[in-house]
Amino acid sequence: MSLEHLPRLPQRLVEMLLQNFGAPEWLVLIAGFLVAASTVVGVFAGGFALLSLVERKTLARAQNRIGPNRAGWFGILQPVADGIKMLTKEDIVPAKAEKILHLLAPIMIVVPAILALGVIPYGREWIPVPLELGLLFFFAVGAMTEVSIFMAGWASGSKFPMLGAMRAISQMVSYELPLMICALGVVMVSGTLSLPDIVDRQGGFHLGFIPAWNLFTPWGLVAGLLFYVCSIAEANRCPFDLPEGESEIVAGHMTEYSGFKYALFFMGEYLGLFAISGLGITLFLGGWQAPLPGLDFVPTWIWFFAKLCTVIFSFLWIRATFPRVRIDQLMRFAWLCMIPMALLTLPAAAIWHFAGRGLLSWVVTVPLLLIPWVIITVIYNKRLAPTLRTYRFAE
Amino acid sequence: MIVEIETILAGIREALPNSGISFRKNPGPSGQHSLLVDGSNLVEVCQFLQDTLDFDLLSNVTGVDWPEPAKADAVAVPEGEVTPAAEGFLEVLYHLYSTNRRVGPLVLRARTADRAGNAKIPSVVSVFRSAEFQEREIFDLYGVIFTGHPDLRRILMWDEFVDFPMRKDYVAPDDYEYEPTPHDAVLEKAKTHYPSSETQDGKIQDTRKEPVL
Amino acid sequence: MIPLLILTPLILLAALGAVWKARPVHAALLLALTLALNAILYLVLGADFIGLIQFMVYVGAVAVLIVFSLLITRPGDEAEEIARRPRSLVTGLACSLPVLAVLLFMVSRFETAGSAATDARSVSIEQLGTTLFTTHAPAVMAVGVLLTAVMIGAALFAREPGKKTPTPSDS
Amino acid sequence: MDSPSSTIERLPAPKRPGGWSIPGWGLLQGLAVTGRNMVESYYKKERMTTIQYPEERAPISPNFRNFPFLVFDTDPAADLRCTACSICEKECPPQCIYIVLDRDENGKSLKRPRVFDIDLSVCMNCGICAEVCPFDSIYMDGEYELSTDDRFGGLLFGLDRLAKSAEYHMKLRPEQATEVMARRKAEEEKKAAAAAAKLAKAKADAEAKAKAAAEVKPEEKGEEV
Amino acid sequence: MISDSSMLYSTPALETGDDEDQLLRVSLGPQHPSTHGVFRMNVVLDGETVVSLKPVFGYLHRNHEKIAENATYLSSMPYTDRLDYICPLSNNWAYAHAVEKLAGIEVPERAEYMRVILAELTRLINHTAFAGFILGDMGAWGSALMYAFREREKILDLFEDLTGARMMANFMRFGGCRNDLPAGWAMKCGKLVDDYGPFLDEMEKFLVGNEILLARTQDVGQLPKDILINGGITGPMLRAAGVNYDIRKVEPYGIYERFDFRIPLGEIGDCYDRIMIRFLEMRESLKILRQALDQLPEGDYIHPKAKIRNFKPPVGEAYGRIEGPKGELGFHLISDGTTNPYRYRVRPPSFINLTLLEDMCLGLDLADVVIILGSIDIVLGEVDR
Repeated sequence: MSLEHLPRLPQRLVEMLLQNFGAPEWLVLIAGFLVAASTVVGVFAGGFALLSLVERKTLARAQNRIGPNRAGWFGILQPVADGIKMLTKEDIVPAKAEKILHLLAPIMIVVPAILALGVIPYGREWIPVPLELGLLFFFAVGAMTEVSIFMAGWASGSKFPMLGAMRAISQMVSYELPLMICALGVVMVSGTLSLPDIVDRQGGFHLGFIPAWNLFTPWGLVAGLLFYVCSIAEANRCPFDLPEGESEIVAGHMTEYSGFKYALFFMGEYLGLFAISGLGITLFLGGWQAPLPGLDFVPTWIWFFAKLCTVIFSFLWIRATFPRVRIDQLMRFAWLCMIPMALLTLPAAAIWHFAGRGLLSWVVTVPLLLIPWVIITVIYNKRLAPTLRTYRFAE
Repeated sequence: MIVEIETILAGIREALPNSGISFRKNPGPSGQHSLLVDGSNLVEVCQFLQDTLDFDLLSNVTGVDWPEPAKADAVAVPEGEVTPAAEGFLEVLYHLYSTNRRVGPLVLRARTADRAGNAKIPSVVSVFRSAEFQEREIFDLYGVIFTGHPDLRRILMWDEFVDFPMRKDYVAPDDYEYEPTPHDAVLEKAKTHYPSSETQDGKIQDTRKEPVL
Repeated sequence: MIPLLILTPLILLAALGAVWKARPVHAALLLALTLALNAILYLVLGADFIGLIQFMVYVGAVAVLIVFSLLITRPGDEAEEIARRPRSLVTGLACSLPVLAVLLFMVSRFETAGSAATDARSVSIEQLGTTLFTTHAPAVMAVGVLLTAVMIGAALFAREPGKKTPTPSDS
Repeated sequence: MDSPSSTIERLPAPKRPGGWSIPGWGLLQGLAVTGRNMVESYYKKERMTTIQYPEERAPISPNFRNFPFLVFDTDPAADLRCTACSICEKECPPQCIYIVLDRDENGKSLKRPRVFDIDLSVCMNCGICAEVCPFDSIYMDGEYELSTDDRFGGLLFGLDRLAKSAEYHMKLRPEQATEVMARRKAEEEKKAAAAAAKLAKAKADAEAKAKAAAEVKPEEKGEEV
Repeated sequence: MISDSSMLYSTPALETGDDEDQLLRVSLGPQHPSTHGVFRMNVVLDGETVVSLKPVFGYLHRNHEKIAENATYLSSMPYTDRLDYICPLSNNWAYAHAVEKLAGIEVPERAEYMRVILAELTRLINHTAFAGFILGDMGAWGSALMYAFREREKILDLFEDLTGARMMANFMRFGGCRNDLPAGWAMKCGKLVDDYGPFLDEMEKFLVGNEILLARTQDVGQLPKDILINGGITGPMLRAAGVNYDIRKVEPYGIYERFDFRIPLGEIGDCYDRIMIRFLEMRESLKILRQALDQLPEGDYIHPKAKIRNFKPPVGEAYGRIEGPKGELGFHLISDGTTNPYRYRVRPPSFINLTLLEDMCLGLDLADVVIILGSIDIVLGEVDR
């Protein structure tokens, strides 16, 4: 019972307990699943609470302030305070709203996020649901968020949510495509759809110290970066937070919500963020694989959560810096730049895989990927680039 | 740059002979004399100033209420003998500038017939677009109706407001949502709402009896 | 068998609701619900791949597109009013009854080979992929062409002819 | 339209590798700035500007002016400098000062305010009353923790809460207070000197009168008796 | 009374019928995160593009001019702080300048230098806060705003040492300033001016090359020069379109002709040019501050015979204007010889710069409306007066 199996501990405990109390077989099975599910939800709900505090602290530090430090020791109890505030706030439903849909929308945003979390392998021993079609399940479940955002926007009955819903659906649909195409590259190279196998294939080290993660292959680097940008768009995070553009349409589809439903929207957004960055780590950063050889004594799920924290810290850093993109620029960027470049990674991955992953494959794939990026930079410079202007000075 | 007002006056008179334009001296030390334009051909004068004399920036439009005409003539002293207006009137001043010739304020004055029924002045929005909001504000606060204004609505007060607050004879209604603070002007109003405080020699007496120390 | 007994009435109810509901938005969402329940039915029957694909394609894409078009066009009350007219009920029945008849005929001729034929688990994804792109390649290509044609048609149809948004010059 | 002489000058564009504008270069520079601020806010005082108010307090500058206060030299009841001339009441822009002159029983003014109220909910601490007061009796305070729950009584400061000692004024604004005290002492000496001079003059012409009366008296004595 | 005459009609405001012709009527404000105060716009949207935009004012209207008519000249001075509450000292100077023109008062040398220093410090505050607000409107909440406010605090501390209040300065009097510079103030101000340059470089690195900002602000809200002049636009917005009109150079008031500084001019006049012109103006202000601090003479800070109480200017009128950070801020005063002005008119740059708001926003997106409003840089205290 090494530290490795710690996350599995509650589930085994309950199963052993029930078994020697002679409970029937199916009851033990269900109890085991329930406990496994509750550990995942517990960990990530705690993560959500912590992330809401860490986000406000990091943003504050980027802006030369301290961030919440009054509730609890270093602001630790701030999430608890927010939770209580959200619970006790009055839950206003606008008159013109359609009651059922207005209630259903926040629930339908949180459910897919939690379902998606169940499929990601967190450690060698800790895979809540080792599905054979893990990646497909992730995307299938992810598809439900658009419908729920539409329900939130439409059911609120007022104007800003309508605009927010329109923006949200067009953004999510147009960024789902490049997201899946980048994931296709990984599926093609590792040959399976099941996430634990993808992580296993990324084990081992090249030349002694470079880990064999997909990110350190030519096509993997490009696909990883594109996946990273698309995951920002999928999670509606800053430069692409148009649905919730608070300086233009107040709070987009969340304008008419208050109290715990509003908190549910945030939980949905943050759990979605965990899920999408978890998937990104599994596909490109080698899931729970150790970055350096000889670190086997460390339990594998530590690596997963370390990588998760770095990826999420980069999300926060970007949120502190970038302004928002306009809706037509967002769409043009998705259809004219992201999808063609994502489609390009597929042949590169294929050649890289079938040319034996050796020097030859590097020599072929690197130019295949580099040339289009150079072409894009040239086009960007010639016509698209907004020029820096010169200014006259009058005496 | 003090604008050479005589040459401009001569230019206008020669270009628009029938315009009832006259020179008005400013007694103050600022030396900004003005030209009184007859209301009817205000727009032609502005058009002429913009086209030929290149006054392209109408920087400021001010409304003034003159209940007693004598005061108006004290501030803008007419040249030679002019019969003072019979009863009060509303006046609009325009400050024109030229961005190219960098010439100082040319002040035009236009006066309405009277302060009640037909307080009308033609709107110069067709010549200077900058007057649009300022004329709406003068309509809102003084009641001067600018004929020909594209969208003459109240701009600062709410649409259902009937009176014109900036006029000298405007009395603020007592039922404003006032702020009951215990100091004299408001205590006066408080008398009708909270009859507890009494008055002494015209000033609201503080309700505390013994000398306060 | 128990999940089947629960699922099928639910699907029928949702489908009826989708047809019966006057308000277009409710109808669209109930359609999405039917498709989702359909996908769950496949999963219960063990065809994981088809179930997840059904879920992703239908709920994720088709339902969203229907709902998006509703959002853009925002049909007012006249859509509901047309749906309520008795005449539309008659035309509706007239179209659907023959389809029902054909379906019943097909189902009756299908010889039930007992429960043995339901172990779809043996078909793995590789076999599915290879058969799709080898034996049925022409069919896949045809469907691809058809879909692109539909896409271009929709794009043309959606662009309102001649509506020019005012540019700053003609303020 | 162009000005007499205009020089072309390129805006200090961010440094570009080889002049090529790489699509993401500006964004990276933005990240660098926020990153630097994030790191430096931990150790550089100049980058961490938050003052934890109740525990640490920002030092108020000597010139800081908040609501006015009345100055008395020794005893608030006796020698309050204010003589209820109500110049400040006239000059106060929002009219928030309210003075009632103290009169004794037969109506003579005692040159002392019986009631001196300042309504802090109206006062905008502009400092004009302190500027126009000829008797150095009203100055702007430096104390800003005045929150109360009662909007009327709590914010209507009477004489009891406005009057503060000259030492408080000296402590609050040292150089202003010393200059005021110096000026007042100089006036006192001048007044004392003037009084003394008047006294002396009065005594002098009293003697003169007495001497004159003395010569007059000897002849008078004759007829008087 | 006029109220019942039939002539007086108020044309019906924008009808708010709902969506018969697929147009979305949205009211942006007065409770809206990026209208810089209580300002409302009735926007009619076709999808996301603006079809019509009617601004609505008056939520912060307190009739500042009526208060001034019932009060003496001096007691209007603290109210001018509340006009454009981001730059109170340049409002004070505009009012004092107009009254000095009305009454023909000269101002001693030291007071003139103090006024130039304070006005240029106010310009720094306004343009730095502008950079923070415009990025806030674009969605980068807080970062640029906090850096801008960190520098603004240092300047406000200087104001507090000098005038007694951080913002509500009430510092200028007719004929000079209220009190003299405290000891060491000029040295502290010099130090601030020296390390303002590096801060501007950091802000420019944060702003100038940012691709998202370039994409969102270039060719947005652009109008030709003559329409801008005809619309009464003054200040940085006019110079961004290339019109060389800065009142410090056109009609040099105070002692501006002694300093050598230059006026940055743009070419296209879109939102990007307006941002950059304000940055370049800040660098010019730093030059003026450096020269003014070096040449600061000794002497009295107010004209010895300046009258504070019952100040009665001679009968007459005067229109004095200065180059405020937002544009031409003018005061038109008519005096009838008594202690109260007969007519007290403020020429508010923010209010008149909004005249062409609709022309700039037609055909653009809702997101652009927010940025164009931000680039005009309005403050509602001055718009509604």
